[in-house]
Amino acid sequence: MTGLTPVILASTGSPAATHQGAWWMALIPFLPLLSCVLCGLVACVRPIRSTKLPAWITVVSLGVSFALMLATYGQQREGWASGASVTTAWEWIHLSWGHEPGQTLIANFGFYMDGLSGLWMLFVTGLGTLIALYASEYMAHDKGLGYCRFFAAFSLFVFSMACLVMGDNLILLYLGWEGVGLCSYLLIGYFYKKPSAVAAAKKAFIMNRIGDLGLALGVMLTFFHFGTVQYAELFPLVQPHIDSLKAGRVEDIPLLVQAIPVLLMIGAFGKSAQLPLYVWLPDAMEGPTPVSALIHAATMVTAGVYLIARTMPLFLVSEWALPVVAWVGALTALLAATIGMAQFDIKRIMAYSTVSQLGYMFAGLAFLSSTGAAFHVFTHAFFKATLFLCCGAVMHGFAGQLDLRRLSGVMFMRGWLIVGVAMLVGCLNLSGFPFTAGFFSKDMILAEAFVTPGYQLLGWILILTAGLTAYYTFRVFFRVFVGPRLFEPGDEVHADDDHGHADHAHDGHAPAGDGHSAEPPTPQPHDADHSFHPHPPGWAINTVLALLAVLSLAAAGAYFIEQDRHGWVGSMVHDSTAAQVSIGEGEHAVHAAAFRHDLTHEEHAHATLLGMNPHDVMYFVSAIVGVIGILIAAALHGPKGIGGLMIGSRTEAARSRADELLPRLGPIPRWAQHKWFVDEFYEFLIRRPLYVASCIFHLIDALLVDGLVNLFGWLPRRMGKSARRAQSGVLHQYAGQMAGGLVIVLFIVLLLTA
Amino acid sequence: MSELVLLAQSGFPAPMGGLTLAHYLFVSAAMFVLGVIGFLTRRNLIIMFLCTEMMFQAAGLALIAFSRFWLNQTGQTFVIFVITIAAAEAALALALVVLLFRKRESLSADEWSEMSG
Amino acid sequence: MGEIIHPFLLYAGIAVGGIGVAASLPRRRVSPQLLGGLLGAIGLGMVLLGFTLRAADRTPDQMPSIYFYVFALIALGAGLRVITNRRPVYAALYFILTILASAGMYILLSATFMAFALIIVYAGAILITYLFVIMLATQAPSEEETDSLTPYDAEAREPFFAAATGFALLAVLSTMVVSGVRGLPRDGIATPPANELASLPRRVERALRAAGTIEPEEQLVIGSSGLALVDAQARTARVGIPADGSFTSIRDVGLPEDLAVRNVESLAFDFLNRHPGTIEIAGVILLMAMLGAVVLSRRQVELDEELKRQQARPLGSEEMA
Amino acid sequence: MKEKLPILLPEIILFGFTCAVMVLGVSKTLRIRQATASIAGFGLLIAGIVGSMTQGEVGAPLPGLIPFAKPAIAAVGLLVLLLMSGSVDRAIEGRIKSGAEAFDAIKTNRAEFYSFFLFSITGLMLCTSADDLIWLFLALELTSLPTYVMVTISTRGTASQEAGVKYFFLGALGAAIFLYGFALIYGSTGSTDLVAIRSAVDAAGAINPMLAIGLLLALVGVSFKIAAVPMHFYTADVYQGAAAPVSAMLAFVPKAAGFFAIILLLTTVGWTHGPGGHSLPEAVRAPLWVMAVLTMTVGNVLALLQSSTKRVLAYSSIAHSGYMLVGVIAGPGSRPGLAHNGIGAVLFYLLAYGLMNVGAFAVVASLERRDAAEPTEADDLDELRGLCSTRPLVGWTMVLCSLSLLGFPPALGFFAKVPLFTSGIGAGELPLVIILGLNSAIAAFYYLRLAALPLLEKADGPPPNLSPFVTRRIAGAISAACAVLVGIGANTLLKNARQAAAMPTEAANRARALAAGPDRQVSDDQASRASIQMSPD
Repeated sequence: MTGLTPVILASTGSPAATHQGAWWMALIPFLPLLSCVLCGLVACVRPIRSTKLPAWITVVSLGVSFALMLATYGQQREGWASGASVTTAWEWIHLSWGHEPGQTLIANFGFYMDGLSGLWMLFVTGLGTLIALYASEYMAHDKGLGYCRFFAAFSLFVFSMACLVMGDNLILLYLGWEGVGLCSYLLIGYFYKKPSAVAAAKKAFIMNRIGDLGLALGVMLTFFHFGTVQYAELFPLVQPHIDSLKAGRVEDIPLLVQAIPVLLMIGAFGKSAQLPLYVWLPDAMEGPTPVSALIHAATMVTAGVYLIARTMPLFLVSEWALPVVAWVGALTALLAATIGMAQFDIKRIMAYSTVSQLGYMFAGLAFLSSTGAAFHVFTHAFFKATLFLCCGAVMHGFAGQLDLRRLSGVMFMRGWLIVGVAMLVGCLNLSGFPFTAGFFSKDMILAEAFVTPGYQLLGWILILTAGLTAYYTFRVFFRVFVGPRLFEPGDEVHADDDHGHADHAHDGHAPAGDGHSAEPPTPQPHDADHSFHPHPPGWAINTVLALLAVLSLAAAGAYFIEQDRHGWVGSMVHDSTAAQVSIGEGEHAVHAAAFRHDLTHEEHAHATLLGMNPHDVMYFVSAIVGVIGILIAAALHGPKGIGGLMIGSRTEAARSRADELLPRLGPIPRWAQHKWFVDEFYEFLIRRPLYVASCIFHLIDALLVDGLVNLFGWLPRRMGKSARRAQSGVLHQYAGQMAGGLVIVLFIVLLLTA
Repeated sequence: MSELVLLAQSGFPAPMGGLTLAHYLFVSAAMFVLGVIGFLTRRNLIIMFLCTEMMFQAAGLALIAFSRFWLNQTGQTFVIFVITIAAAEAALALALVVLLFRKRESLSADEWSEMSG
Repeated sequence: MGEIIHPFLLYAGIAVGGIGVAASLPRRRVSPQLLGGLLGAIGLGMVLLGFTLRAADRTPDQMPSIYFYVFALIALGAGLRVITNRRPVYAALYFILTILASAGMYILLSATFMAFALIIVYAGAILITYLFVIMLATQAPSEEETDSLTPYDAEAREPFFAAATGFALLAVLSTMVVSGVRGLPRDGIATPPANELASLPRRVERALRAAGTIEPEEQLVIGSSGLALVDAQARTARVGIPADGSFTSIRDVGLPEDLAVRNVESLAFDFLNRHPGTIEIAGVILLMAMLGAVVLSRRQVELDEELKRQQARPLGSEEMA
Repeated sequence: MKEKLPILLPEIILFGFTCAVMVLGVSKTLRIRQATASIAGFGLLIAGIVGSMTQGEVGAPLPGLIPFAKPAIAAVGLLVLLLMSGSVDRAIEGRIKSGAEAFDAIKTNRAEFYSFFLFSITGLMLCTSADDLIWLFLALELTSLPTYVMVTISTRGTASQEAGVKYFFLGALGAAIFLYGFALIYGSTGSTDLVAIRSAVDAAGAINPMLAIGLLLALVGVSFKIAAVPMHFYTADVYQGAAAPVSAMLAFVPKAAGFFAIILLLTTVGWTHGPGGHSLPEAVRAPLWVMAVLTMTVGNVLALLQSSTKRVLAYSSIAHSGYMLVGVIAGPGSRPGLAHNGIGAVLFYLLAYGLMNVGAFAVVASLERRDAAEPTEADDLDELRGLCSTRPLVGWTMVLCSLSLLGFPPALGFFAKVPLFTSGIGAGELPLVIILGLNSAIAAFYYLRLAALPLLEKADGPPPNLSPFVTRRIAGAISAACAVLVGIGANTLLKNARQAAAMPTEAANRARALAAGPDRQVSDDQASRASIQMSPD
């Protein structure tokens, strides 16, 4: 089956032939698929169903995938400079209805590997392996059918993600896109007996459908206009349009072509939870935490970023596509950060921070800094996974408790040190503490905002957001992980070490976690008369956390490697179809900016931040803003004094100094806590009118359409009833009808030949 | 005319005119139709099958006539195979008929019309 | 079509024949079988007469011999009796008559081998099997004639519909066939007959010797392909005197006038040369049919449950032992 | 003949295995009797592999048919065999041994069953090798005669016998009809060799009325095998009366043989007539058109009213034949390109239909009711209710297979149906394609019902028992997996099918005409020169 077909690629900048990839590159996506099938089979075999076998199958297959990815990287890294390597597993769709260009639709199971997909696949498979390992312990309470289901969907997700990232055409990308959406749906709704999980799954699915519709239309339009969906053929065809935009001849670009990026953008917004389609992501935290870490923080939600980076040339044909992306990204970042500040459920806070960070990435893309965006995706994947997994460990240990008012001093409890340290590392990264990976990647985007003309305001918004991020991140850290050792278990109280009870709503958050209760609950000291004991994470979780923490710090190193090409990520992105605009920093940015705005070098030279070169000054500005945020958090939520850091003089988990401050701010904190009533707004603006419209349509439907459909259903039945008379079951009658039919057929021939 | 001599000398009869062919074909067609009518009207399973044999026979007659018309032996060869198949079918059909007769003590085809619709 | 038969004559004949057949099919009350048979014969006669008239018009030498009419009448008359006779045994016997008449027509069509093969295989073997089965599956007739008739044999099913369908079919078939015959090449010779004498060296040699055209020591020259060097077109054969593996004094001699390939020979050539694979398939089918007949008839051994159980025990103990 | 031997190797191998199965089946040793199914499967496997390695036959009416068709036949055949096997039930044999149960031919010794099956498959493969009317006639008979017996003995109930008698007698009627047609085809051209007939037709220029009527008689007669109007009446009764595995076989083996025969017969006139020069002669096209429309419609509307799963599947099988006739009418197409070759589409559809359909019948075969003294097939549609939860494997098989049969993207059925549509459009048969679309919509009514009953409805009453033969469920699962997964590789298969449907070039035809000369001696260099040439993609 594995026919390997070399494909000629003319890359965007200079035409270069793609290399034929090694055949085993095709195994990278298919190993997870195999694992999915195996997990399904395990579920069918009763004796081994309730073991950890599915987890090990998944871990091993993902691990091998990762190893293969590393091998691919090692083997082909050099080659990506001159073009992507393509492995066609087999022909999938090959329809032709003529010889003209555009009359053949080719979409193969072809895998396209260049810097961009290489980067993505490295962390998708790598993180996937680690998180699967984590989940093997985390989900252990659910061993049995649910366990198999979980890992099957998990593997299927990695397969879909690999198709999305590695596909050499937009159709395969779309397949993967739908696939990850499906897996996300399945996994959010994993606890399908819990209404809120089902509702969240539905919400995610529907929100994603809106985006998917945009993407589907975009792909169709692309094929309609360019006659191909294969990257290798598509991008050279886009080039003339880019050139005419450069030359200022906007009117030469057909409107349809300009619509493509808008449609693709809608798809990206849906999948990556940007305004206005972001509301599903926080709710998606109903899923098991490993899922939140992998899908809803590290990988799937970055698919939108990948899409825009991959199809960057298509975005360059429209004057206003990228500005829209920039504004949407920046506003999403700000909005999500403000909401995050007021939440009490730590997993939700992380979810909002994910939305916020994704906003950064989009803004980065729009500043023509694919490198910055990709770098941020890369670092974010590690530290956000770390953060989520820490939350998961807490949740696992405290019976589903996620309310930051009910937990305190977790880091100092027995066996929780690794979790605490990992959390600290994650928080530092997220808040952009100097010399962490998050610091460098965020800087890259921020600096570009000031370099690119017209985005100064956005730059300031993003800097403000960075401060807010630091604040809410450390709010969590200070309240949950340091301070007095107090806790109140979640509502999933179970016998101490007995996790055997299957498929109940285990992973939910406390009802108060929504923060709707006006009066904060009072946590009980852990030595209270209560049978509950928090159980610290086991070796799998600890190993993974430690590894991830180290990795998320080490990700900073990528900034320093290959510095001449803007870091390792920069060089990776440079060797891809996003290359044209991957010129993240330095004088390349001049071209990037000039590219769209017809600026001269001189004009560009005036782009400054506080009168200095933005690239230099940004390090200091963002570091200062970040540290200020942390300090405010420390002041409002931290333990009193330096000595308090160890044991903590804050005697209450539920209250902090911030509470005294809040009433002075009026209703704003309450509004933020209620997520600025966006859900309610949607309810009012979309669902109500839709409901009314649907009632009207229902009437029309019942009267008119149903009538037609009923007619269509009635007619065949009527015909069937008359035809049935011929089926009397009598041999002679059958023979007679056959002979009669023969005579009629022969009569037709007679008439036609006479 | 030399062709005719040649044919005669190589063991073949003289060519047959289209009119003579039509005679035979009509008889063949009539025999076929008699078979069809018999199949449709007779209720006895054995007679019904006999009628299909008659239809086979009609085809055989047509084949022989064509063979004579085209002066090649293919038609006759075909008839050998037709007889073979007829024999094979007859063997199976008769075995089936006996089986059915044992079941219902009747050779009527109408006995076997329970499934319908 | 007009060249071969007047359409009116054709359709009128078919219609009359149809009415005749419909009339003669068995019915519960008196069915006018004799009248029907007569009508059928008249219809058939009209059509054949129509053909013959045209033939006499145009090419008198192409008229079929009188035997054709006799055999056709017997074949179709017996065929009519097959479908109208109330007694299955008679029907089968009439079918034998049809076969015999067909064999007669085969002889008229110079298919001598097939004629006798038909009689031997069909009339001799297959039909006898039919008779056996009919006798096996019919109750012994009692004294009164009517009682021996089972109701399903006594009455035809929807004779008019069947006759109408059948004769409509005949009308269409004969129209198309008749107009098709007109379009065939005049003499009907598609390919010149193959040079089959080349494969029959012994016979050619014997004929040559009998005619005295070759010397006693001369033999037919055999080519490298294993075939005798006989030229069917020129009707010559190459002969020579064999001398250690090759031939000397080679010359061509004319073949005797009466040397010809016989029907059975040329049929055999066609049969074995051109259809060897088909013969094998036929063999496979016969094997399958045999197995099928065995399986079907084995099934009929229907024992009642108790008997089965009794049988089962010794069977089981045998296997154990 | 000698040059034909390599082409016939799969059939020869299969026949050898048939004999082996036949002989071993009467062995006294239980283990050997039980092994016959595996031996039969092994034979099919080898025949398929050998078939896939066979080169196409030079100068055959469809030179590339064999390398595609024979492996495909073997693949579907294996699946059907898997569905049939397991009839040699160990438990019953053991009980008979201990005397607890009476010896019962139908339950113990089924080797003859497998040998009939192999005979039939052999006949089917011979159909693909056919280049001569006589050959085709015998191959068709070899395909169908064993099925008559199989239907009759498939169960012990009288329903099977009723099905057998209907099938056999009407089949004999059909055989007589197409035999008469063959005779007229021979009569109008003077040859039984398909390629020679083609040359004669080309030489004559116009279609002789006798040829037209002969061809139509042959087509109508053969349409008994594919269960097309007007020869479809037997279908539902026979499928219902026969055991489900046998019905599954009936839905593929005779149908495939019929389509091969129809395609081969139509190559004699070729798709080179009509105003555009790319369709069948009108005298053939119009009746086929009517037949196709009626077949689809009758099959679908009758399936709507059924309450027996097997009857639904039987009528849907009629409808599928109608769909495939569209591809037959469209022909090999005027323009290159995958989408235009109707014959390729039909070949691919046959394979796809064979693969998907086994699953649907496997569901019926795997369910039984043990209320009565003897287990009966749970054939009622209501038995499917809630199967996905009570009998998940069987239930999901039904869901997936029926969705695929409906042509739901991205299942195999979808990929199979699309080329039929495109080829129809390409051939300018727009009304036919529209009717095809409407019929697919009607089909949705009952296929969705078949899918919804197990998935969405709740079982009322106890679920049906599973039949003791695991192989049936495995066959169903494989079929369902094929229905879902083969769609991914559909393009490669479709390409192969298209190659199989490539018409011979003029050069190949000439070589064939030479080879078909009086003494049939074709020199080696002639044969090698006329290698199979196919039109480029």
